[in-house]
Amino acid sequence: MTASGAALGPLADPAYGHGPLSLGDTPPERLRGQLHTMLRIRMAEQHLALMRRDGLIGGPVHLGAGQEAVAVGVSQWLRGTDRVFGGHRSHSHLIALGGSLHGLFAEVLGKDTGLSRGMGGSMHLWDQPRGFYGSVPIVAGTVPLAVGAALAARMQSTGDVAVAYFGDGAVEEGVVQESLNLARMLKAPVLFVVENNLFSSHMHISLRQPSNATVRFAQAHDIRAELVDGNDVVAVQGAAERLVGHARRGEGPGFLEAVTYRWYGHVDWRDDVDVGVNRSIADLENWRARDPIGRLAAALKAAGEWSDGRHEAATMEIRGEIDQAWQQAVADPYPAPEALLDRVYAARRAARP
Amino acid sequence: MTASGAALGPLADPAYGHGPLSLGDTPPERLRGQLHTMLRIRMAEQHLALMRRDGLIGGPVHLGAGQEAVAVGVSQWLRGTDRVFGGHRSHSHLIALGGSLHGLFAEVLGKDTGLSRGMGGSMHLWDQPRGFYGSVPIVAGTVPLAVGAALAARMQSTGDVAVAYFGDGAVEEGVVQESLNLARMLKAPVLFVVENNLFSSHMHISLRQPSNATVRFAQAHDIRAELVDGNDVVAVQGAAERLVGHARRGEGPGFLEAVTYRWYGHVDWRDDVDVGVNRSIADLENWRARDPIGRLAAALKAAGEWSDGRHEAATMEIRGEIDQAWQQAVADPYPAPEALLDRVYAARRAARP
Amino acid sequence: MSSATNYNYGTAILAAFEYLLGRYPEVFVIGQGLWSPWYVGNSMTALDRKFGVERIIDTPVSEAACTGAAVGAALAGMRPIVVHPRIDFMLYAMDAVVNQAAKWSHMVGGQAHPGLTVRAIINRGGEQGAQHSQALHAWFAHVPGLRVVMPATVADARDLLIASVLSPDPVVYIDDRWLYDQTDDLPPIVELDLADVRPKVLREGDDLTLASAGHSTRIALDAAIRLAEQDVRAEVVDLRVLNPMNLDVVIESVRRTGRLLAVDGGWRTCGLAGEVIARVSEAIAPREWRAAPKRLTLPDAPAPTSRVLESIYYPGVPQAVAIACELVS
Amino acid sequence: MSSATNYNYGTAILAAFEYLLGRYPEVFVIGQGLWSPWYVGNSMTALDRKFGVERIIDTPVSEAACTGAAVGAALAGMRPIVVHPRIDFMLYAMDAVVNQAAKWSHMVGGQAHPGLTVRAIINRGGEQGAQHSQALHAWFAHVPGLRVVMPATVADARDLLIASVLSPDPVVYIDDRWLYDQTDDLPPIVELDLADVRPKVLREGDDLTLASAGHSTRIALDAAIRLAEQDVRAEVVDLRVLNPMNLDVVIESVRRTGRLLAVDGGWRTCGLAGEVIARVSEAIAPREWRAAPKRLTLPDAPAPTSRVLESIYYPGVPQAVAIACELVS
Ligand SMILES: Cc1ncc(C[n+]2csc(CCOP(=O)(O)OP(=O)(O)O)c2C)c(N)n1
Ligand SMILES: Cc1ncc(C[n+]2csc(CCOP(=O)(O)OP(=O)(O)O)c2C)c(N)n1
Ligand SMILES: [Mg+2]
Ligand SMILES: [Mg+2]
Repeated sequence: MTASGAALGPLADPAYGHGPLSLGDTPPERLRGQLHTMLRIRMAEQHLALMRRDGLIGGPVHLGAGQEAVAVGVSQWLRGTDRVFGGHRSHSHLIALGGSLHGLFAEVLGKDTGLSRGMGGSMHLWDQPRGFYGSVPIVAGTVPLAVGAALAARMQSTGDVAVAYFGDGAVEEGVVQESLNLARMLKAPVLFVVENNLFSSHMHISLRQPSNATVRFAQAHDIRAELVDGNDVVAVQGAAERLVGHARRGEGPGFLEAVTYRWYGHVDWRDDVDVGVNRSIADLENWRARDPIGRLAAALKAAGEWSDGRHEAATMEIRGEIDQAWQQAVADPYPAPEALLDRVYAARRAARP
Repeated sequence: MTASGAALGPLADPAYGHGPLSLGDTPPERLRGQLHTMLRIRMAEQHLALMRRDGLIGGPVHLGAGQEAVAVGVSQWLRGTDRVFGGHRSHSHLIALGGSLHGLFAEVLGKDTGLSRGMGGSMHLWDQPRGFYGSVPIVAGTVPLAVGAALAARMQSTGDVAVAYFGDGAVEEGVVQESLNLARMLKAPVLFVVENNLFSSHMHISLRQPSNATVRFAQAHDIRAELVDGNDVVAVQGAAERLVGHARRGEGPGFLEAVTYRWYGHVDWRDDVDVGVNRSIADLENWRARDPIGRLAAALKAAGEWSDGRHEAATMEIRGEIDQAWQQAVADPYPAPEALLDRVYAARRAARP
Repeated sequence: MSSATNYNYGTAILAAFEYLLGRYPEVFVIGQGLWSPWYVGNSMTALDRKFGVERIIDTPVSEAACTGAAVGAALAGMRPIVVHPRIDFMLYAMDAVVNQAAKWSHMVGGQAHPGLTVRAIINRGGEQGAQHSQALHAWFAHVPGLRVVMPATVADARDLLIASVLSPDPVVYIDDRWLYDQTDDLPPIVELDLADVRPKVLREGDDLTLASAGHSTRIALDAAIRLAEQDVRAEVVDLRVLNPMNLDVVIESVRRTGRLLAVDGGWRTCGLAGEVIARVSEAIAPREWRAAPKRLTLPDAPAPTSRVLESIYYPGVPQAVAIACELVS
Repeated sequence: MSSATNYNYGTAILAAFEYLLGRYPEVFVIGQGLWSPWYVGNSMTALDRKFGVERIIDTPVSEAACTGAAVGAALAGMRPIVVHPRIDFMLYAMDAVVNQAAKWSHMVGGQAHPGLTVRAIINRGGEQGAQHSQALHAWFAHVPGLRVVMPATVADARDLLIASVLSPDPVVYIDDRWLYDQTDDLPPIVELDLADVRPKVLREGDDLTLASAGHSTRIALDAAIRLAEQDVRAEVVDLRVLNPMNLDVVIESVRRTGRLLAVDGGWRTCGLAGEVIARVSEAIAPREWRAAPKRLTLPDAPAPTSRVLESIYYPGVPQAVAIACELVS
């Protein structure tokens, strides 16, 4: 990789990687589990898209359909005491850790039973018991937080790692660069995961950066890095295993650049061909064909480890889960008015002095 | 250069470069002019050191003795309509543009006749008529300003360039990284000059960054860069000529890393062996031997282009200038009390609505 | 008159941009979302196509550098407008605004002035939550060296943007997405000197004074209408310029009414409404008050998302009416 | 009592650090200058040698990331203290303080609290100028979700730092280098709950109330002494905690004295002194005032460097005395 031009090469080519994945020696059972999780993410987001379209969701939803393999490949190596941070597009990060769809849906609906007790909606998710420390929508805002949580893990000698998920746009925020340097100097066990979907809202990366590969910053900061096809869960998990292991062993931070693409527009349910810059229908179609789920399913089928029937059954099961979770979330209560002031400070008494 | 370890190699070695410079085909007359300017900077700063020590200067002075070759080599290619920005340690940047010692001294004394009309002291210098747009002490604060001034030059089609002087510490501020990317994407004609003196106040670069070469960031941002011995005015001006030309021709920003060393402590007149971390007397002595002035003088003498007599005469002349400038500055009036409110907004009337 | 043009608040801003870009070659615009038709409502539509992407510069996600670059460009004789589609994002750019722009003139002895305009948009509601809902105008009002403009009317949206950009000083121009639908017929543009712009009485009354800025002025106006139905005559003073602040018009009004309700969509402590109360309290004698002054502000909490909490979070007309009634009772 | 120890303001802070680091393994310190003996006066001497460089972390020049890292470490159960040797430098770190730390608890439904302490030092005078002289406490007082502490006394310098670090909420602790030489004999440390700390009457009087925080409280106390020489009995109330703000003690005092002078070393507009005036004006009836309230603050200008201008820039005892005399006359 050089620092200039289209450094990602074929990885950024929409026509690349349409065939089935090469599964290598990844245990099929694990892959089936990952397929299931990816499906669960995809279907949950599709459900959110429809509900948002139909006006049943009041706040914005940033959907990551097409990017599921990244969080699923990374989360393979995470445990409940790890510390994961996300951003505005974090449904997949949460669900990949096993997050509850009911908790997510209730949150998106602003219900007291939501993961953030109805205080955050889609852009502010929290599930610390599963290791999801939180996601918030200021671009790059959580990246230094993840460094700090990793530093804490090092000080606490827990062997835990932190993960910061962020995008190719977030890389342009100075605080990300500061965070890379700080993590490196503190040997913080943090994995920086760039989901490079080539866009920051309407702006293609070529309009924002001189190279489409963000991994060059890991190199500049002397951080161990890997660059993978983010729509290939086998590739993602292979790289993530090495980098999470590196961090867990106390060898310092890691940086994973996963090249991927979002199918929907920047926010909500439409694809943004009409409003984006540099995004063509042909590109979108090609990227849809590079579907991380379809490619894994095809490969598993070819290996005799998956079938249309099993796919159908998994889909039905998830469909049932989604319907039930949604209905429950819709029926759940909103936060009481006191929540507005009670949750500002740790103690109620303190909020109204 | 690789991104890790002591990437600067010999350039950061205090024992390196003690001999006379190699002058190449640089015209001797120009070199004599540069020697004179370096001497003028050195002696002005030594004067400030003494006056500060003796309590005649009320505010802090950040002295750059030992670093004179950087600004002098760069300024060789600048003109009065260019746009130069500095930081807390900018006496050399100003004087290298031909700045008035009286204006500087009066400013340091807080006099109305000072370059900033007594509103700024040593850390806030301004001499726009000579191209010095200003220096202020927030680390990295002026770096994006220089990008904007360069962008303006491009829009104004003047062929002017901007220069941002900053240090190896400033590189750690996220806004510098943002500025590099922005300048590159806007093709702003700006020259980033890192005076890498290996320290940010008490902290050696090895305690702050994984590599001692900051030029790796230029590479990450795909900006044309050069790395030179900052105590070699021939090397500096050679690189600066290429990079300023590149920017002036509209080919985009340039990045010059000049490795150097400051002889005084971070602030004021003491050397900081006693307060610094990782700064030994031996290192300091070695760096003093790598004196940019001494090396040039020695080379010119060896070439028969300079002599002890001329050196003595130059010193005497500058000494006289300094004494006169200082005396005048001491005698000059302070700003009137109205300056406090009159200078907040562009129009007096507006300041007190 | 026949020369009046119908605008809404958003198109009034657009008209200001078109006027400035068409007439002043030193004006350019830099910020996020400028090549997108949906970032800033209808307030910048097609500027990129009309004036070119060299003057309408969409940027990387780098608020700090973009704002700093505008400061530098202004020092070099340009008149940049930096657009922050949400004021919340500007927290990354505080050094450029507060340490650099606000202080540069003073620091260099009044010899150079960074005449940039920072357009910061208040964009809230819609369950967007705490990081996408702030109204930080009080912060900028606190900082000497900045001019702070907060237009409430369609006319001011247009004319104060022009005055901001033409001002030689750094200006923070704060518009509010909740105002974009207001419409008005406006006469042709006249260039105002921002230093002359003062608070304005938008509605006269002598029972009490409502003072506010930006969207809160809409609340005040609507509240005044409702109060009139109850025979309470409220005077509404729109502050318009928060820094440097000159409240003579408000003080004058309270001298007559003896009662003050300051309405503000920002937080309470060290906020705009408190400043209004403080200045009036300093200026008039205690016996001139017919009741102690009051304010209506946000509660002391970040913005929630859930619609039920949003509906009680933002101050509205009913609360303003209720407090006003307490004041006159 | 024999158990009292003599401190100055700086060593009182040092004692708090030693107490916290010695007793609470989850406490660590991160910031610039921590391995240097001269960055923060005598307030952190040799902590690195005593507690190790793993817990006393000197950093790159990266205020944003260091502050954000402290927020993250706090969420992960640590009790970090971030040190900003000047509050001015923190302008690079506003996102971490205001968008993240202040809002995190609320955004996640009160389920997690970033209990970090941001120690921001006001460090001015000495001809350092506009970017090295600010006092931005009013900004932080404006933001719900932060606790803001501004100790004026030697005892508070120590005990409120401890209370800040032990608070589960994000705290901005603001100390002032101009106070470091104050000395006092202090009893042994007791851990206070920051949520219980209220303004305190430091000197009683019934002619007027002086309200202030931090270094301005020294001015108020010295002014009160001078006023006493002129038979004016000033009550001095030290605010101590600016957010969440509870002014009951001040209101109570003004009810008795009928006169208020708020003294603050920050800027005027939307500043602390105005907030004090506003709250008291809202709380007491107009007829309870014996004179309109007043404030003494910085002029509306950035800090100058030249000594002649510095000497008129900062509010001091003579001005406080003069205004107080006007009030009682
Ligand atoms: C500080 C800040 N600036 C701007 C925005 C507006 N914004 C929201 S998402 C986004 C794009 C981010 O792109 P990227 O990081 O690549 O993430 P992606 O949307 O592609 O997942 C922007 C600019 C914001 N939320 N915060
Ligand atoms: C934003 C900010 N943070 C910290 C400081 C304190 N400070 C002043 S100079 C300096 C060191 C800068 O080092 P470098 O950029 O290498 O410049 P040098 O002093 O070596 O010339 C620091 C940390 C500051 N002035 N501004
Ligand atoms: Mg992206
Ligand atoms: Mg340095």
